[in-house]
Amino acid sequence: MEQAKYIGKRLVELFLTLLVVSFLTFAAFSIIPGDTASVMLGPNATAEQLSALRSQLGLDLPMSVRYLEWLKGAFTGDLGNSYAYSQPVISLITDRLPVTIGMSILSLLMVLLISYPMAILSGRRPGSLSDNTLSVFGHVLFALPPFVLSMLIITLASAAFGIYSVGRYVKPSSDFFGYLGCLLLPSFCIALPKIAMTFKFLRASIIEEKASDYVRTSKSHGLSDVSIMFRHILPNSTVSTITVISLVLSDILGGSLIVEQVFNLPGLGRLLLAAISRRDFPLLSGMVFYLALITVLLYFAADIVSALIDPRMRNNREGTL
Amino acid sequence: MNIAEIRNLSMSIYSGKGVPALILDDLNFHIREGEILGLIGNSGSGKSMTAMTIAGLLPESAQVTSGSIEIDGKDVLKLSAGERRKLLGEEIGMIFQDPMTALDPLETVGKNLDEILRIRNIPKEERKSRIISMLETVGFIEPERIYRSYPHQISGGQRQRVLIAGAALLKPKLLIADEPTSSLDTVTTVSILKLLKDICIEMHMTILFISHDLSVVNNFCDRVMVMKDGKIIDSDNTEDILHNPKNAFTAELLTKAKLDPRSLGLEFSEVDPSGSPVLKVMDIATAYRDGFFGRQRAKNTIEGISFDLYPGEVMGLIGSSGCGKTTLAKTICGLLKPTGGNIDHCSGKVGVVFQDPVSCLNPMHTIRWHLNEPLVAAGIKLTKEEREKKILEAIKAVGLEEKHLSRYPGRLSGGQRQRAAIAMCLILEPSVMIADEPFSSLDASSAASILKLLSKINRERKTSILLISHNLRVVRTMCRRVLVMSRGHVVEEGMTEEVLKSPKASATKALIDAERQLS
Amino acid sequence: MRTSLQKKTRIYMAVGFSLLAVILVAFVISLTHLYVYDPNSTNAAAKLLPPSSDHLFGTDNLGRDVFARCMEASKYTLLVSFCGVFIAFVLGTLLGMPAGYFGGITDKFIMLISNSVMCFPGILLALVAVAVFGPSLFNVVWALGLVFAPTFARVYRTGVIGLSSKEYILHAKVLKVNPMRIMLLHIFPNLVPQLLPAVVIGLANMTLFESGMSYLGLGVQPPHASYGKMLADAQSYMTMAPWLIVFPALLLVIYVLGLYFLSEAARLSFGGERR
Amino acid sequence: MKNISAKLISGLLVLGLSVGLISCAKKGGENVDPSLYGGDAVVGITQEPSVFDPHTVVAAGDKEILFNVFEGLYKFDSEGKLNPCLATDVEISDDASVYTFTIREGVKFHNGNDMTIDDVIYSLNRAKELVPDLAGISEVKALDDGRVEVTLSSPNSELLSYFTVAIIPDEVEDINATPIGTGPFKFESYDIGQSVVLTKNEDYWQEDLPYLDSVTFKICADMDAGFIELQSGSIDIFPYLTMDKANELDTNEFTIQSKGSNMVQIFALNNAVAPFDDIRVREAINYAINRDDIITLTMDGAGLPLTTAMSPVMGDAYDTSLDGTFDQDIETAKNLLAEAGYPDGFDMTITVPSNYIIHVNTAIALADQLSQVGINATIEQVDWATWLDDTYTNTNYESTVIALTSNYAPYDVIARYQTGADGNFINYSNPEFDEIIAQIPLTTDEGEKMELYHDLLAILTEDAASCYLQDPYSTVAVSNRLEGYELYPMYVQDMSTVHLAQQ
Repeated sequence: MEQAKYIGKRLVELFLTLLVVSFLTFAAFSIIPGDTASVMLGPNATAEQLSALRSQLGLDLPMSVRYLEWLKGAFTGDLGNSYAYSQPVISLITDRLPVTIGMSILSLLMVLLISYPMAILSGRRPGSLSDNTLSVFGHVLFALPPFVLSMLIITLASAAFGIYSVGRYVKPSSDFFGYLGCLLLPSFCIALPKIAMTFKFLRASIIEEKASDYVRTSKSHGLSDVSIMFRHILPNSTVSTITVISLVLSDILGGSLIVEQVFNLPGLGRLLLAAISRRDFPLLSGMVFYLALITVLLYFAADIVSALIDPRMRNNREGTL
Repeated sequence: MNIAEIRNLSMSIYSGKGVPALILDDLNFHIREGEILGLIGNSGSGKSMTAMTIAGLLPESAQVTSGSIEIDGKDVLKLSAGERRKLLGEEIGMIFQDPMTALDPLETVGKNLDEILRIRNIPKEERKSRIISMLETVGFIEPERIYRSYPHQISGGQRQRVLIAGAALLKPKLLIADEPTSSLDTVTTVSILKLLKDICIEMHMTILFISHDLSVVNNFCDRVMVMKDGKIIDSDNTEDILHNPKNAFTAELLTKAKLDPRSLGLEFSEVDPSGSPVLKVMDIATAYRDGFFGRQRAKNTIEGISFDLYPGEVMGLIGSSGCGKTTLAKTICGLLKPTGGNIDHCSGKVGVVFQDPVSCLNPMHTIRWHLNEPLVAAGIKLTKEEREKKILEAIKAVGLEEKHLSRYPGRLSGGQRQRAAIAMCLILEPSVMIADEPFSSLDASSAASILKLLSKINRERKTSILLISHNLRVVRTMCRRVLVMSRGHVVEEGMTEEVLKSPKASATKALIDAERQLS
Repeated sequence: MRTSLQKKTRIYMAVGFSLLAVILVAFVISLTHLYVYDPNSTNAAAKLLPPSSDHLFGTDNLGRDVFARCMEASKYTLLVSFCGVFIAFVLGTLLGMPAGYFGGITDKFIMLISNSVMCFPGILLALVAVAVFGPSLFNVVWALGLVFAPTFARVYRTGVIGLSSKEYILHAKVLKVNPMRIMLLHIFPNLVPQLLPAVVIGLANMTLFESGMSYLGLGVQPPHASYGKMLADAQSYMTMAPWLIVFPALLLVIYVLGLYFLSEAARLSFGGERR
Repeated sequence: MKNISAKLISGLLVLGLSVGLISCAKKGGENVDPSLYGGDAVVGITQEPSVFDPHTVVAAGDKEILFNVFEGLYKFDSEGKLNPCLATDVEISDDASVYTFTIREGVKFHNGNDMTIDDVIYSLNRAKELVPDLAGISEVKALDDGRVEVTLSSPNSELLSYFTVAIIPDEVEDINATPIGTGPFKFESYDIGQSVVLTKNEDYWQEDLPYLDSVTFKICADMDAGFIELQSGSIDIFPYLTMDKANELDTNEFTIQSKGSNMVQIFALNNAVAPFDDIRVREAINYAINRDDIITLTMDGAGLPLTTAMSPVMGDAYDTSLDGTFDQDIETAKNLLAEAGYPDGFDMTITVPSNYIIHVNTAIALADQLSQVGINATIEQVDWATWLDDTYTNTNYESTVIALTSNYAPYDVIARYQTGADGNFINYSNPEFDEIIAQIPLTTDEGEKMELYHDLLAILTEDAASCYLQDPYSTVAVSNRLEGYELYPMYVQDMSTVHLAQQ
């Protein structure tokens, strides 16, 4: 009951956020200097042609009507055609999605699978040699921009050992493991700085939770350190780290835009840059909106997950959204 | 027979490369079977560390340098880590100070207790039934509901009961209670102490009771030890410790703990109840709203409160925690908007003094800035000299000196900070002062001087005071009239003498009972 | 425990400052034109020369001195990161303070807007803004400022809400001190412990974003040097002229790392291990 | 988005490069070695294809692929010569107003249908509407026995190279969606962002060709990415190399070909804007810059310095006497500026499309060189679309750097400098020039025509119309597992002659 209420409340917020996000996207591309119709038709178009195209595109309608139309299109997956590719925006985006989403998921898995053991190792004995080593290591990773990391890794992997060919990409439908293989290194480059970030927060949180009273209580109940770590400290640390993880997710999504460029992968990043250089606004606005949509849903999911873990969340605490 | 024998126990804490700090210095004592042994001392005296050493829960940086701890005839220091862990729960049960956070907030109460039995491989059904029956033992009427509740859904007193249930679940011989009542209000404190005593007798347990507060020891402990700087400096039965302290430090502790307002000879201003009041509170209600949908939260809500405050009158406001005292105070001084009713300040100003001397002053600003701020806020135009004069006047009026003006709050003691806060309040010459537990965090001597200060202000300036307190003795000496609150309502009001002598409402009775228990 | 924490803080501070000193020296050199080579002067006879006493960091494919260009890049990096953080900070203050202080509908509204902005992956927002309004230093700075503003707004809001229950703030409210005055004089100084690490880490993140945008060609414009652009250009010469990558990358990482250490030191000195 | 190759630019600037096929008997022939046949090749390209309609295609990146799919009546070979292709012969009337083509027999389209006279007429009529250079055609009609007569509205002796325009089947409605031609390869598939795949045309009219079973044009993000793929072996032919990259390759694995590409990299000065409306300023700029340095810096020396609007690869039409006119001379430049009233130089903006690194780099070098004479040049990078719109079409700029490509025909190269011509984005105007160029289409004598070209080039140089910088070489690396690749002096990839290497 409490849970349902909480989710309901979050859904309302999700809805409001989506409304604002969609409006921001729409507004941003509406205030852009330059007339869409004249961009499309080129400089030699006549006034009649221009006004014909405007009414065909609905540009002569009032902004509010256009916004509603656009919103309807955004949620039904019909954002019109790209100027540059003369293809539906949605199909261009869904074509590239496997790369970006695949990379993001792989990166997230790496972040979780690596930062947790690191943080446990480090937080177990703060100030120990292993903790200090991991912490310094984490700081250095933190400071490495993903594209520098990518360049480094590409140089090492492909030039020196010849094991990795940049730009190789296999569709998941044809060879799923090949597809994962192609995305492994780029995902790693995105994940590394985020591992450092998650590690840092998780470690701090583990150290904090370790000093908490319920840990002392469990000790007095006779539990061993290991079971206290896994049964009490980790779930509690996760609750406070989950906001960070959801921010990491959005960073991962943004990071993949750059990294796939370095690795020459056919993902949304390349489409985005192409759309930018061709001033393909339908495509741009579509991409911006859907990427934001994904982020909003991820934040929502993070809220739901923390509500599932943390009963307090369900009745009073603020969510991420 | 002794359940625990501690001999020549010394313990040090190592930090970095520095010299290890000696925390426990050659302790020698024993705990007799079935007794309740009190261990009293200021914070940092080593009393909690003694408990942790006995339980084997010391931090990694701590090391026992000498001595032995024998529990039930076994020297526990010679046991392996695993064996020592096994002792916990079975031989030694523990409860701690802050029940707010002593349970894992992510698990239900049942789950929190379940682990004690689970690691001892007891089957699931048996686990649940044992926990439920133990919850019943510690006084829960609906143990099933508590079992399913999350820690944040139950009150502080209930949580402490849950912890006691956990500590007693395996019927250990020794129960170590480390400040179990320090964060509870008086009524709850009394009930928890009663529960501990009952369990002690019922389950043939021995209790090592640790507290900084001498008042709880009375009527509870059989023997008391006093600790200072890692040493036990005094040990005797409770009666003697409390009434004939042999040790000078123990005597000092006693005077600090005992606030006896009657001995202060306070004098107050005359009150004319027929005059026009300085504060009229008419049927006010305040509710906290929560979230998007504006649902009301029951807690801390007040309703239908009316009273008048006359010039020069000191009125008490008492009630257990969560009854709405602070909400009322906040509403009167304008921090909360009443959802109904009316408050008439009768063209006078209302000043307020809060409870916590730590957070009552802004740590980033000097005392002079603090005193200047009300003048700025009130828009009083003054020349530099006049301003300085007023500030100086105010600071002198609360017994501080000019040199304190340029100091930051961090460099003042708790009592001094509380005085500075009063000075801030006084500088605008309010007709009414609301004092919300102004000395509950201070030791007895500081509290006494604040009391004196308040009476002086009342006497000399005819300032009316609304005193919120849980200390009935203070209310008895200071207040002409008293309001008793419970669950957001005023349940009783009248002249202090009458109300406290023949209470009518059950809430008043509970408060008076608790006071008697702990005196 | 306490002393080791202080020691750690001191070490972090020392490491942070010494790393930053490198960038500051570079910045000073770029300002004083102390160095013989002009960062934009091309030289057909000195293409892709490896580091030597003549060209400390070697030369690039247009015969420009990499050392001189690194120095110049430090200037733009500092400029963008400081101006960007300043804008973000001011915007964050304007949004976060009232949100936290007034609460209720003000808070809901401001946070809805700022959370919505946060829902756009930062780099995407900055890229699109710059793409749409044209790549110029000015656009990069305000776009990054806009992207980072919600982060500061959050720090503010959390801080203000935390402080609002402090009795000295309640007292100020009872005294009916002007809300502006409460926010600026009563609350702000107490937020410094949270704000300082956020500002320093903001500088570092801003630098990373700027370098990423420059790498994609949407940041600092040529012929001016920026680390990201230098690295992007150097990618073609990865095996042929590794010095083109090594030095800018090193300086970039040194700057960011210095900031991280400093923010860590700030965090430790104000709040210890607890966040 | 960093395309190193200036060639990519050609696209919209070309006045209409069409597609054709070489008929030449020199290939193929008697002794066919069956072991040469089969296999696949991968060509790296750096531009996303967008249009497959051979009559509306403008981007060079599309044309280089379509060269293998579509053919015209005539077709260029790797020497830049025109050869009969789908026609076997042409007769041009003396006044150069009627072209009569004899159509080749036995040619099949990729859909299996025979190419008929109707297809030719349909194609030429369609091209007349869509290709601006063929707008001068007034009538296309079939004569008896497989000949087509094309009548022009005005005489034009320079039109033959435009008959390389593709012949397409008249029954196909949407040629863009189903690109069907007569070329050596059939269009198989296009996977956005990935590749375009062509497969062998088994019914190709030149019986021995092509050799390969399939050709994949693989899209690479940029030159660096393509280079790495080339090294790793996932690309066999990569046509966008810089010289220094090419030098990095192992000669045991790759063969490098490099030659002038009939491209004119120009530092365009807008003649309609002060101070570039002053010939002395334009001359001063020409003297201030050092072309050899620019070639070294931007192309690693792989380029031909230019002082006029045409590349020496055009052969006879090019006037060698103009070489060296504008050798760097700072003093002269300074004097000219002083004369023009700018003794301390002035501020100017160089607008460059950001996606072409070579032009950006050239602009950087130019800015540096101009600073020696006191001119303070700021570089403004714009995206390609903006450049095309603002700079090229609306000529709203001060100066820009771009490479002009054109059909392999001298007329095509310089026609843009006529007053008010479509491609005259430098706003050049000289009545004498206009007068001479008008005579060219009417002149049928080759020698006379060449003289006229020399005169035109001399005028452009004298007027210092802009700074002509270089003809950058195109450099191609071909894996040694392949043989037979021929580099064209224009922007095409002819895959028909490529075959697997003999082991």
